[in-house]
Amino acid sequence: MSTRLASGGRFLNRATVQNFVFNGKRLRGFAGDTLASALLANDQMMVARSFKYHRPRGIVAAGPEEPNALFNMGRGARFEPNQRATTTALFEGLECESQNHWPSLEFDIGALNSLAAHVLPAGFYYKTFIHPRAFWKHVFEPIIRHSAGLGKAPQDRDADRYEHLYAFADVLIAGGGIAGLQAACVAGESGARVLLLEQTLHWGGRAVNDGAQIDGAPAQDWIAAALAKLTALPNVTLRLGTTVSGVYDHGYVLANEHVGETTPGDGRPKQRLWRIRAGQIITATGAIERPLSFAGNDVPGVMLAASLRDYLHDYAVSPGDRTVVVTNNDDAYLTAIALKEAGLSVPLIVDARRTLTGPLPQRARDLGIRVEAGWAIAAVKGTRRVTGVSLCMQAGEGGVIEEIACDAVAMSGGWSPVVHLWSHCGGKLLWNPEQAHFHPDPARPPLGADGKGFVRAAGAANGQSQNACADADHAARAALAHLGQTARTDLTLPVLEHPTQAAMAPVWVMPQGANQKLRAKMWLDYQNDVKVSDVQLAAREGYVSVEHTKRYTTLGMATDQGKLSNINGLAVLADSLNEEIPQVGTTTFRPPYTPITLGTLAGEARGEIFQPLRRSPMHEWHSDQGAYFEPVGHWRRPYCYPRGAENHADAVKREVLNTRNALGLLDASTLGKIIVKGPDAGRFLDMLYTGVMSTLPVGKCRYGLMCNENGFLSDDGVVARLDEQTFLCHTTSGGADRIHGWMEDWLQCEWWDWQVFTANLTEQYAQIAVVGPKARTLLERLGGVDVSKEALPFMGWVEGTLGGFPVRIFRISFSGELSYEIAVPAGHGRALWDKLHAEGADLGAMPYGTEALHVMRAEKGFIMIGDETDGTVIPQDLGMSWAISKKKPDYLGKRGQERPHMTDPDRWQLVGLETLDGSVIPDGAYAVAPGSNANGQRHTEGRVTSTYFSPTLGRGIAMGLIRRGPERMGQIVDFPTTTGTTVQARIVDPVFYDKEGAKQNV
Amino acid sequence: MLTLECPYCGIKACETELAPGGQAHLVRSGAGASDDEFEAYMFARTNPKGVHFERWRHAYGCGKWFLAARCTATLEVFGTYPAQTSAPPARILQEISARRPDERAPK
Amino acid sequence: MSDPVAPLTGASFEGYVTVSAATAPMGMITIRADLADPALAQALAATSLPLPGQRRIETTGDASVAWMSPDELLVLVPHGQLGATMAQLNAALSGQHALIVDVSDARALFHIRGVHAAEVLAKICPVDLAPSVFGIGEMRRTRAAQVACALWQSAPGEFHVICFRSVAVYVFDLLKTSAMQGAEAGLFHPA
Amino acid sequence: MRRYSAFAIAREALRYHQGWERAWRAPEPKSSYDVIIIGGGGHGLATAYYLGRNFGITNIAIIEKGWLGGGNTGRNTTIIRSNYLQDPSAAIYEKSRSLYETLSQDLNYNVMFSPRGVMMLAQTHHEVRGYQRTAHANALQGVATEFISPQRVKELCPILNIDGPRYPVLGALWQARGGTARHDAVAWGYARACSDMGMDILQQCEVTAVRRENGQVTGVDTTRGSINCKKLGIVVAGHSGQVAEMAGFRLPVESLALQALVSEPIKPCMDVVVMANTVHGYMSQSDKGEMVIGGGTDGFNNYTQRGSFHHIEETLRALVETFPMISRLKMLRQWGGIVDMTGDRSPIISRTPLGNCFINCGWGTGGFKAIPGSGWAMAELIANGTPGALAAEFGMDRFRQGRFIDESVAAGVAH
Ligand SMILES: Cc1cc2nc3c(=O)[nH]c(=O)nc-3n(C[C@H](O)[C@H](O)[C@H](O)COP(=O)(O)OP(=O)(O)OC[C@H]3O[C@@H](n4cnc5c(N)ncnc54)[C@H](O)[C@@H]3O)c2cc1C
Ligand SMILES: NC(=O)c1ccc[n+]([C@@H]2O[C@H](COP(=O)([O-])OP(=O)(O)OC[C@H]3O[C@@H](n4cnc5c(N)ncnc54)[C@H](O)[C@@H]3O)[C@@H](O)[C@H]2O)c1
Ligand SMILES: Cc1cc2nc3c(=O)[nH]c(=O)nc-3n(C[C@H](O)[C@H](O)[C@H](O)COP(=O)(O)O)c2cc1C
Ligand SMILES: [Zn+2]
Repeated sequence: MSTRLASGGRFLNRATVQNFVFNGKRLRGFAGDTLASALLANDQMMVARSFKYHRPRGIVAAGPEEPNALFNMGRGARFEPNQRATTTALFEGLECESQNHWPSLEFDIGALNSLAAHVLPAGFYYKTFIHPRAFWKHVFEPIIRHSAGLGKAPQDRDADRYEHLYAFADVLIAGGGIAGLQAACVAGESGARVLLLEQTLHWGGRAVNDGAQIDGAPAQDWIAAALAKLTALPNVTLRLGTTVSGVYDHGYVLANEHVGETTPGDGRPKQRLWRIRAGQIITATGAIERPLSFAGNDVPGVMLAASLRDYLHDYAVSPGDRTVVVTNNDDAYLTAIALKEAGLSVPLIVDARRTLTGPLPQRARDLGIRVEAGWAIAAVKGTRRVTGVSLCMQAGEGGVIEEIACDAVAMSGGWSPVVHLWSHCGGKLLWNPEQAHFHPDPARPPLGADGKGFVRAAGAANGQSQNACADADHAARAALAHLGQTARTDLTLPVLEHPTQAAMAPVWVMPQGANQKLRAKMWLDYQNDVKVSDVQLAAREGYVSVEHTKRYTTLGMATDQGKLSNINGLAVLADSLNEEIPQVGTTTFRPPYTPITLGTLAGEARGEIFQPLRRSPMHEWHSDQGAYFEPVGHWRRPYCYPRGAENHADAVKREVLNTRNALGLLDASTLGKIIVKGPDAGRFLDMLYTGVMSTLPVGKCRYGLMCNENGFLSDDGVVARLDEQTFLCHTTSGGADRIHGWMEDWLQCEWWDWQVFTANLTEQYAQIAVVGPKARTLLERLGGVDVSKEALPFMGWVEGTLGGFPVRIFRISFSGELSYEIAVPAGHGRALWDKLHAEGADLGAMPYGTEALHVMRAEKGFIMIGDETDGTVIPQDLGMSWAISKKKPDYLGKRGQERPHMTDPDRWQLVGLETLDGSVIPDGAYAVAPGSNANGQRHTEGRVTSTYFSPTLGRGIAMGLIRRGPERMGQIVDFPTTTGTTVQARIVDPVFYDKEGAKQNV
Repeated sequence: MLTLECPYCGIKACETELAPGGQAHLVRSGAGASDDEFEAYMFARTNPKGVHFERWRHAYGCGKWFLAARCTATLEVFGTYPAQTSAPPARILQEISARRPDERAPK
Repeated sequence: MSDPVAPLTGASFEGYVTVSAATAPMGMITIRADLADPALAQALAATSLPLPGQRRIETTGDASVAWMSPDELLVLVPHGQLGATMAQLNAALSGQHALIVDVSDARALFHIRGVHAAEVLAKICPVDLAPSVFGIGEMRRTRAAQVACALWQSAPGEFHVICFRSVAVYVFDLLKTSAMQGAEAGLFHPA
Repeated sequence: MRRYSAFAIAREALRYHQGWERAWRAPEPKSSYDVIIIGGGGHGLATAYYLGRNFGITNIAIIEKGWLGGGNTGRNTTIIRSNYLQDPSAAIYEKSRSLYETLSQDLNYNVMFSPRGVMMLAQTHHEVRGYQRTAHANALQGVATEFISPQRVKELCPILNIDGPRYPVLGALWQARGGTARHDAVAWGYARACSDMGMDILQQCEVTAVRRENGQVTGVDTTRGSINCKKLGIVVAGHSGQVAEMAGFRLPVESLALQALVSEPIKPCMDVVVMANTVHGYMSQSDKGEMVIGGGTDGFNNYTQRGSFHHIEETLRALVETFPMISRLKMLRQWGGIVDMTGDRSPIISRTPLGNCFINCGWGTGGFKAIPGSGWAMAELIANGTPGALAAEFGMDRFRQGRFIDESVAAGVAH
């Protein structure tokens, strides 16, 4: 039985009891417990069901390598699946439940899978469910999916928040064991900026529970002293509860700090993602113990030996009263000894090694523990918890010698350095046959921007656990040298001593000659139910690359990412292939080291600050008026301003008619406004626009088109010449930043000898279009600027003070009406807007939105970038040859437009389209031509680009690109709709309204 | 996650402050260029697995374009230099050959 | 004539640092010219503005001038002096290839004050703001989460951030979120 | 070849699965083949398969420098759809999608094609118009798609937040028979079928040079020796530029890193594939329960299979906003692949300056879905020496003529 001992537990605060709920049961633990230790203290041996066979599972580890103890935690908006009990600190009120079973953990229908395990080997689904075809989607896949997944899907929006933090360090140290602490002391005392991050809530790592002595005293003393020293150093930052998650190129490191997890709802961020740039990284991440592969090694109660020791020392929990220890190395003896010393029973140590030479076995025997060398576990007994083991010879085939009753098994198969952080960015590994592990190859580190290694491993992570302090000292000094900093030479190296350990013996399968039946019960990957027999099957079927084996069997793909299973799995694979382990190699280590919530990665960017929202100076007014907004880039522009019960279409109709008949006001502030100035400004704009700008007289405006080098239209707008050397270029709302960047690109990278400066003044000005027959009346009321036809003719501009506001007024029109665009410094924008509304009220002034704008420009046959163009359209397609200079030797896009496909007379060209029945052609409709192509697709001969109901004309109007369109005036084309009907339309001139331009030119 | 030093500001900018701009030292082929020249200018790219000369803009900074020599296989950086440079400067070429004696000069 | 309005005029937030928007518009002028040209330094001297070194912001009296790029300066003056300063600069630089534009209305200005001011900015700007690294008088153009900004420190624990006007609310919200009570990270000073 | 079936499994179960044979042979290279395909990804394997199946050419070597399927085929987010805008794209992707429908039966290998439906969200008016345009085009191209309402979107995918304050869902382009397939199985299934036809799959064999004479390829040098061939197909995705350089020509291709990630597995909560292009994110749930999420592409040339982290962050920001409940799922693993991007982002299936050498590349971020169709078209090109209707528009000469196949125009992206 698993219980809490009456005393001890170095992390516990027994004074504070914490109540929690597991599967509806109210349980108690202490402050300082992890959820796992608290469960064990409550004799909760079985805590989960495995993924595929729904086998009963217990806690096997005490750290992030735990594959089994994953829970649904919390509820409602704080519910989170797959929480790992071993790394979750207990807190008052914690609620959790086990996963992947139905109806209950103890009685689970899915466990039937286990009975069928022999027909569900690795990759069985590739071989079956093939016939009948329809069954896959409707029968097989739903069944597979139903049984997939671990935790439940959360339902509500997350109640917690997350944040990011940028940090910089000379030396970032991952892992606060004695290696990490020593490295931090050396680097910190030498003056480097040090960041030391430890994933658990405690400093010191394994050393204390491993009985290490430093400088002749228990390791704990040295750890405390080192911490005191580090805390006092202003150049050292220390963090507990912060996992280094990933190492990326050029010294970028992600770390995940657990901030408010144990205090839900207190307003603190739940987690904080550190985004660190480090000059050098020392990975002092320790090592992870490996399980042994024997039949039934997954029964609850079978645990890693060192983890069991940790539970005992740290939390005063004994997972069993009678614990059998099984090992291939000396380290596990520390567990046996610790159990014995705690007054618990250790009936037997099963050691696969034939001869035992070290002092630890001797000490165990001296304590009266029975030790059997060359033995192995033949099978574990029990289903929901261990009831005993049967024993055999390691060298044999599993013939049972003896059976022993026990309620826990502590296993140790050796240690694997945590090489993840070393490997994330390409660091390579070496195989150490004595330790049977991979460790970082110092000759092939991950390379930084300078082409040199930027990660160093230290201590157990470097395969140097017995020598951790010296190794860390060395790593820190090398890191400082790399950074060009001098390490202090007057620091003394701590002397580290461990109980002497004799050589381990690699043992991958126990017993060595185990038959297939036994191998089919030896778990490698506990969570994904991958067994020794599965890896052997993969090898037999030719999935011999370690990567194929991984993918075929799913070995190492579970939420622990193979922290426990990988080395054992590839050893089994190597054995099956008769190859050496290093030849087989490892799979790729990828971030994150332990899973990070997506919320943490998204950080603060949620809700209002999900993305920047750009607001015009009049934005608030629009919202107050109940405008319906549409996104234009990151801007929000009013699409229309519905009144009362009006729907959007009605509002647009009203806005159009009011503008045409009286007075409309448009917030055009988002239009791009770029100043281009210099002796070469005219020449520069002549290259940028397809037309000529250098001849534009001061005081005048000219419309221009810009193309990319492929010749495709990319932006358009009106250019005003402010003075001899200065032009103001208007761009589309979405185009301002892009076009400004485009200008700078050419000026800096191609024509850097031209004297031109640019400035993007888009946000300096609010811009208001005053449009309609009463526009002039309104401006005259404001007074201060002569806006008569004579003083300010069409396509002219003036500067002045209008109604007290410093303005620049452009006489341009995108609607076909009399129209003025008024630019005013943004800080005055709202005031001018208010004033125009107030003064224009009796003239019928009303705001109009982007949709009315679109409709009116379509009625006038004006193109819209993004509607008539889509990145494949050249100005020539739009009948805009008038805007293309034939005289200029060159402009951006000219050469591209000369290619054969661009000059093809069969290109689709812009026309107006008038439906025969007055209806509106659906958006995006294509015109069909007779017949089909070789691929069986209907021939097409054009498409609509803009299609609207025109309130002015009371009918549907459209523009479209039609093959040889302009030559085909009056012809009828067919537009099939997606509902099976066809709309017929006549090819007409694209200008539907006021062809002569009489209205705008008054 | 690259860091590149902006030769104008002198700071090591984070990749997220920069905007990439493709191969450097392309010679523009405008009006009058042959089909071959124009196609090459628009589309043919060295795309080396090795040292690449490329354009970057310090977009969230001084706004200036600069050029970098960087290995596409290791992301090692050999140096950055102003965009107003028609060919890789000798300093950069020396750095490359010092660090990569065996690498074929990129075309 | 009405007075121009600064974005979020005077809005302020008390978190574990104080975040506030400028109470009145600041006069801001962008000068684009070759900063290496001695003529520019002379012209600036005529307006009693110093030529800042690379990435520096220099303050004389109530005017400051910041290095923005090798051919760009940002001049900050009280709004009342804007017109006069523009005129002076235009006069001093007349005949030279230079661009002088008023950008006062295109920008929003925020002040972040408190011992943890640098930390709050470190949550949104990928810049090393450690006191030992980011000194007083350094002008840094960078990004605040997803938008461009420029920031400098005028005195210990006193930072200023300029961003585009249209994203003033976004930047203010970002700063507020980062400065929320309970979000102390203890990066440069113990939390 | 021993056929796979439930019966065969039951029989094998009785003897602990000792009787299964290799899925594909591991032969030594012969000195010469009729056709060499460089690249043991999905496209290379499918090319070989259809050369055998449709043209009876089986004296083929497929040369793979690593492990087959280990390139982008083994690291993609497995979205299959054919709702493309331009005719040539719609034709080849629809051919491909329809071949996927019966691929498990054709190969006798369950590739788990799951036509669960793909929706591309329209979150701006511009996107609405773009997808309506695609829906119209698809109707004429014989591709079954429809533009659906926000309510229908919510019914099909309840975890979607359709009234997000920033980008409410305005509708979606829905292809009911788009979906996903098990990526590895596609490579393995083709490999097994190729091997069964007598073709040699040479893994751990890198092509290091392309031998040429008089404008023709004579063979290749590899890390396992020189091998002659009568025809050569280059199908190496991210390494196309490298291999083309060995063959002496330059491609309009750049190699960039594209990333993906998976969450920890959870119980089924999402039955469709959702792509949200305005905010740049897409997601589906695998049959194992992980959320499979596509990240962004770096803007710079990159041959590391890593990519820059900020793309992951941007993607997740978008998806957390679109699917708020995922904020409490955890990223389990992230990785990258090297994608080959052409000048118009559409693929190349083309003759080359060398008479008997053909290239298939440029599938960029979206070629998993194209594997069967592309293999079909490439086989036709290699066998006949001229492209058939499916490949006709995908020649390299289109860049010179300005005859681009641009899919980005309808608010679409390629995955
Ligand atoms: C992250 C990511 C997500 C994606 N998501 C999708 C998606 O959702 N839907 C979709 O349709 N597509 C997607 N794609 C794209 C898709 O993966 C690819 O287009 C497709 O897999 C390409 O297949 P392939 O066979 O051409 O290339 P690969 O699978 O890359 O195969 C090429 C092979 O050539 C080998 N090779 C290279 N050089 C040599 C040499 N010298 N000698 C011998 N062999 C060589 C390589 O080792 C490799 O195995 C995605 C890609 C990535 C990276
Ligand atoms: N018997 C053995 O073979 C063996 C093996 C390993 C360790 N040890 C013991 O370890 C000691 C060596 O000390 P050490 O410091 O090298 O290792 P350690 O295991 O004591 O410390 C490593 C520390 O790194 C932390 N860590 C791991 N990954 C992390 C990450 N991604 N982010 C943040 N923190 C992370 C761990 O929580 C741990 O505290 C020896 O004294 C010995 O007692 C022994
Ligand atoms: C569709 C898909 C689903 C995946 N699911 C998982 C998974 O459940 N667990 C896992 O560890 N990796 C998963 N992976 C990622 C692979 O482990 C691996 O990272 C990826 O194939 C790239 O290979 P590499 O990381 O070895 O370079 C998945 C990959 C893909 C393409
Ligand atoms: Zn710069």
